Amino acid sequence: MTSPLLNKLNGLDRRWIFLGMALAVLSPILLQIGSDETPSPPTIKLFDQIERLPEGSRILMAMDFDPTSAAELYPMALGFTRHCCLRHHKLYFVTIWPTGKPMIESTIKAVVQADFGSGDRQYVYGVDYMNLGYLAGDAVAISQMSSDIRKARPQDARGTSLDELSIMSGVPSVKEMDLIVNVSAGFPGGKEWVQYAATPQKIPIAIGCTGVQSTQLFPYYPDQLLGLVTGIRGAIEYETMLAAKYPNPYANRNKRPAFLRGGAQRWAHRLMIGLIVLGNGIHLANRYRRTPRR
Amino acid sequence: MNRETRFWTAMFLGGCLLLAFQSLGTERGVGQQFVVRVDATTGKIIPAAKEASDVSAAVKTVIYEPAAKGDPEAIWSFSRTAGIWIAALLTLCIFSYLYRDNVFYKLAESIIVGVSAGYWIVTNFWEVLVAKVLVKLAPDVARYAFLPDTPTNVKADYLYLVPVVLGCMVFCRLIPKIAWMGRWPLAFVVGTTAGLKLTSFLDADFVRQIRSTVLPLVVFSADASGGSALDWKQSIQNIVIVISVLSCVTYFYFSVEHKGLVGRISRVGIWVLMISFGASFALTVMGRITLLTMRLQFLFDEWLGLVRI
Amino acid sequence: MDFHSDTNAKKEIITTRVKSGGQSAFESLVFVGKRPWDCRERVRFTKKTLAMLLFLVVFPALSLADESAGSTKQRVWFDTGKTSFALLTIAICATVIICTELARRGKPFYVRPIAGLLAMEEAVGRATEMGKPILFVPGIEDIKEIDTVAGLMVLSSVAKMAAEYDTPLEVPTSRALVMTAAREAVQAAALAAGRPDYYNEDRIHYITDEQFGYVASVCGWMYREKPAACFFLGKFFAESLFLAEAGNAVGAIQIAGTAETTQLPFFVAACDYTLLGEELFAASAYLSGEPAQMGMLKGQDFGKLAAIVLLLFGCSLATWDSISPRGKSEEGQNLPRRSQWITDTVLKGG
Amino acid sequence: MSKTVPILIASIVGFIMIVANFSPPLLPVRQIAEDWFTIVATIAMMLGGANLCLHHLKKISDREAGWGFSTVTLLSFFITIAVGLLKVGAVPESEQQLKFAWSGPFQQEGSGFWWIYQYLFSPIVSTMFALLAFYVASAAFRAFRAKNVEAILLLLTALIVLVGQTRDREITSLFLPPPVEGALPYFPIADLTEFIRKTFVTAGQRAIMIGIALGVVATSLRILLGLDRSYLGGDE
Repeated sequence: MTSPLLNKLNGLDRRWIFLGMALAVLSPILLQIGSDETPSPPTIKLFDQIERLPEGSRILMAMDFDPTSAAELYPMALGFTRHCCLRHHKLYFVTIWPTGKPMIESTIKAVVQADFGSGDRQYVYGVDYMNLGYLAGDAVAISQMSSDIRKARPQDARGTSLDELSIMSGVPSVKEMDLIVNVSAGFPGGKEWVQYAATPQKIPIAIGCTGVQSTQLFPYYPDQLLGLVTGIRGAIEYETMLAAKYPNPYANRNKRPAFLRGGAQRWAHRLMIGLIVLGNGIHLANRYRRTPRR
Repeated sequence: MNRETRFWTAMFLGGCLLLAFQSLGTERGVGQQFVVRVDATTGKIIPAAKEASDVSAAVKTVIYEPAAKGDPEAIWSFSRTAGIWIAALLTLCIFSYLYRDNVFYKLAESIIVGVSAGYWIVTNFWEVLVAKVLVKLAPDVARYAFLPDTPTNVKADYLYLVPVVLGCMVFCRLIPKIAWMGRWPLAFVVGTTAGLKLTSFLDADFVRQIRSTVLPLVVFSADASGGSALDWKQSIQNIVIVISVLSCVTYFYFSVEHKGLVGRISRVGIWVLMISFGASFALTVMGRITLLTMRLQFLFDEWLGLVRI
Repeated sequence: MDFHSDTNAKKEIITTRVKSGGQSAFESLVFVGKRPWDCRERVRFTKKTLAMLLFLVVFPALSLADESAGSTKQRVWFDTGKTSFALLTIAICATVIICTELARRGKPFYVRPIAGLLAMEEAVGRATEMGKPILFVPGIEDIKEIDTVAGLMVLSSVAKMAAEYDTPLEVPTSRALVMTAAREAVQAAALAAGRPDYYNEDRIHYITDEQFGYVASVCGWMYREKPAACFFLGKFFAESLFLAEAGNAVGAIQIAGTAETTQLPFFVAACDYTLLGEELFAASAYLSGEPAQMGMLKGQDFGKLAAIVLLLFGCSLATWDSISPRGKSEEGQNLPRRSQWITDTVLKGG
Repeated sequence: MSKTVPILIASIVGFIMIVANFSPPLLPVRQIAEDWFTIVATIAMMLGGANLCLHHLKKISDREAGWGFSTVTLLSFFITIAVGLLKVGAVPESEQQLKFAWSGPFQQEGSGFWWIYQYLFSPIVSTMFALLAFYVASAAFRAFRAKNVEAILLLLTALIVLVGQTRDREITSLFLPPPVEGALPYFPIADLTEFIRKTFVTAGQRAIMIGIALGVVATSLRILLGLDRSYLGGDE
């Protein structure tokens, strides 16, 4: 007994699956279908901490990602930076990824300079924020920073000596930070910041990481980690909270890059579920066909 | 002409038509990029009306920053517009690999191999050889040639000659007579790796992981009346964690046959591993989809301008 | 001059393994070891060696130690806070070394079969039958990751099999130092297999340091050359699935192994055999067939036993704490938990 | 000599690193070693570059299939290096740096090297990464089939987590009574996902990590004791 449909499905070219995936992701983008998220406790914790810190607290923004992981992490970096600027904290940008430099620069440009670069409470470079740039040496760079920033890097990303920046006075090492916010795409990243800076120096740390990395970082939460924002879902959660607290202008669609990616997410997940069910359907049908019948 | 060729020719022509319509028929155009000129030393914007030759005479260092089309000081940027087009076409070249290996993919592949190898050499040249080695060995040279901000009171640290010599010994392999010396840097690197990782893995992966698994199997928590009540949720969680870890560790046993009790426990171990793999796989899907979303957004928003994000 | 030589014993084991083949080979494995004093050969120091060593290692280490110690008033040579960790390190290392010595002296150890390792020879054989090349990817990280070193160690075993069958083995690398090491390993394997002319430097080449640039090139090569067997052993990140799916599309037997826990699911889903974590490190010991190295596996098992005992003991103490807390001392302070002895003293860490 | 010295170097350096972990005055040695590694690796990278050139030059001179693509590779390699080393289009950023023509940052926005990164390097690399979305789907379709107990567990957890990850998880609370006013909505599958993550995923990883640590110890000892010298090549 043969079934033409089953034969066709057994020999299904994987390129049809590729086409299905392309359609599942592309249609929500073209039709502008987004998706919201209910915030989860690890995300709420970071949000509350940034809310709770008194104005002008020092926050180290460690942006350890590159263009390849920017899809998940850039919206997150924007959200964190926006929130810190709204609360008027002092920001210290740094990266231990050589490819992280342009990420810092575009975050600064898109948030600090575009949204908070003017007005009476504007952000001034060297006073309210600064960019340490790229520190080579992976984990070594982190432990160097936590003992002496100037030893790790005597100048900022623009080549200005750290002693000339007023924001750096009274900041000999990472110990003086009130919070470390790390956006991490892998190694070196979140794990190293926890192991070499946050835990030994007892500084609260929150990490925004990719979905892949979350399983590796989850064991550190909540003892060694204050908050953990995971993947695009975490970014959507953060945007949802920002939009609820500061609806003007952050409830606006064009300030919510992660929200727009949520729709594609949902449809792609539905496709994956459908594929797994279909695959098992084929498998069971094959088994049924192979069993000899009396 | 067979069916496949006909299909792809039609797709290609359709794409060209769409591009032509978008770039000629819409106000936004396709991949058009605008910049403002900024004086790097003062940070001031140079008005768009000024001619390029006047600007270069008056301002020594001009940098360009992206700007919106409507910005009064914005000028059209050829290099960035061309860049967006090239980036978009290369993106399509890579996507074509999904269909099958073809000339376009090969082209993109050869470009990325050459560009990325060069990229890392250049990056490491500036970030390591200049910023680390040269600054340590000859700070004065570094200050005059590349890094004017190198502090003047730094003395040369000749200890850094050792890694340089070691690094150069890698090239010994090219000369048969002293090829054996090429193994020294390898031995040094592998030796340090072994020494460093031995303690760091024992600490982070052995001691710490066991420590965080030392959990009470029964958990009580304070209830509303002040007494203690069994926290069954936490208790179950702890019991599952401890049993899972124990059974998985048993699975990894090399010197005991997986028979009898050990066999049964290690079977539970492999089940736990499978559950964890299934979950990790599914947790990753989200990230991968996001990457694809971003690439498609680049094509349809930044390049074609079909959607506005 | 050889640092240790038990080549005869090694040969014997390899022949038994190859002859009997498969699972039974491991079961019938009885080590023919030598006494330790036969294995150890004296190392002769020449003046040149000593001078180089002094220059390379001892002098910088001492001068650095001097520099950093100069600032503190008193030089403390041992960090007493790390005593328990030091003892633990010594205990684990000693167990492993003792087991090695016992294996060398001829004590037989049982080692369970690992499917992925048994399949390696089969994969090489299949490539030979089909007249197609073998692909070996030693991960995408540099040699400073121990996973890469483990991958290279397996490479030497795979290269030896491939040399015996005279099947081309392609090793593209993503780091220059890995390329150098891989060349050394393959050259040595070709010599050991008695086919020095098998070694072809062009087959082991550097592509680019960039993760996806490297993958683009390797996958393109896979599509064009259609290897019959693919080995992915080393440190992998996101490209794991990429490589495995490309190999799957060309119908290759795929054997993967990594200690990167995030990538294991993809290898498990897309490859025929996967070495999970520790098995990657055990692989080269297994494949070498040397008694000394096999003894190490036994030593590792004692480490696992210690982990299990510590866990059981710690959890019982913690449960006891939970059921009947220790209450307060006379000064009114909470008494430390009983399990604290395990977590804060025995497992203090470094 | 050719073999003994490298083994001695590896053993001595390795043991110093272990001892340094426990001895405060020696502790900086570990950091210095990592620093040195970066320098050695960077110099070795030049060897890699040379190898790349030779590899492709050979293809071109042999007129191997696809030698034209080798030309493209070599061209893009040399152009990138020239643009990056000469800092084409990079300008000094502050007044005091004006007299140093080469002082501009090499990755400055608008410079040639930046252009190469932005419009050649980055799009190709991120598109390669994006292809994984397709491969995740095809791997799941092929591999997640209920062949045995292990495979059933694998696919069931994957399904549960896939549903629990997006807002589609709300479907599972359809059969529950509506939540009490003011309480957070309750989604059984989201809780189940969280439970799997906190227990099985964590436990599986921990067990693997414990095993890995022991594997690393054994592998390191093999190197330090000179038992495995495969990375150092054979006797000549």
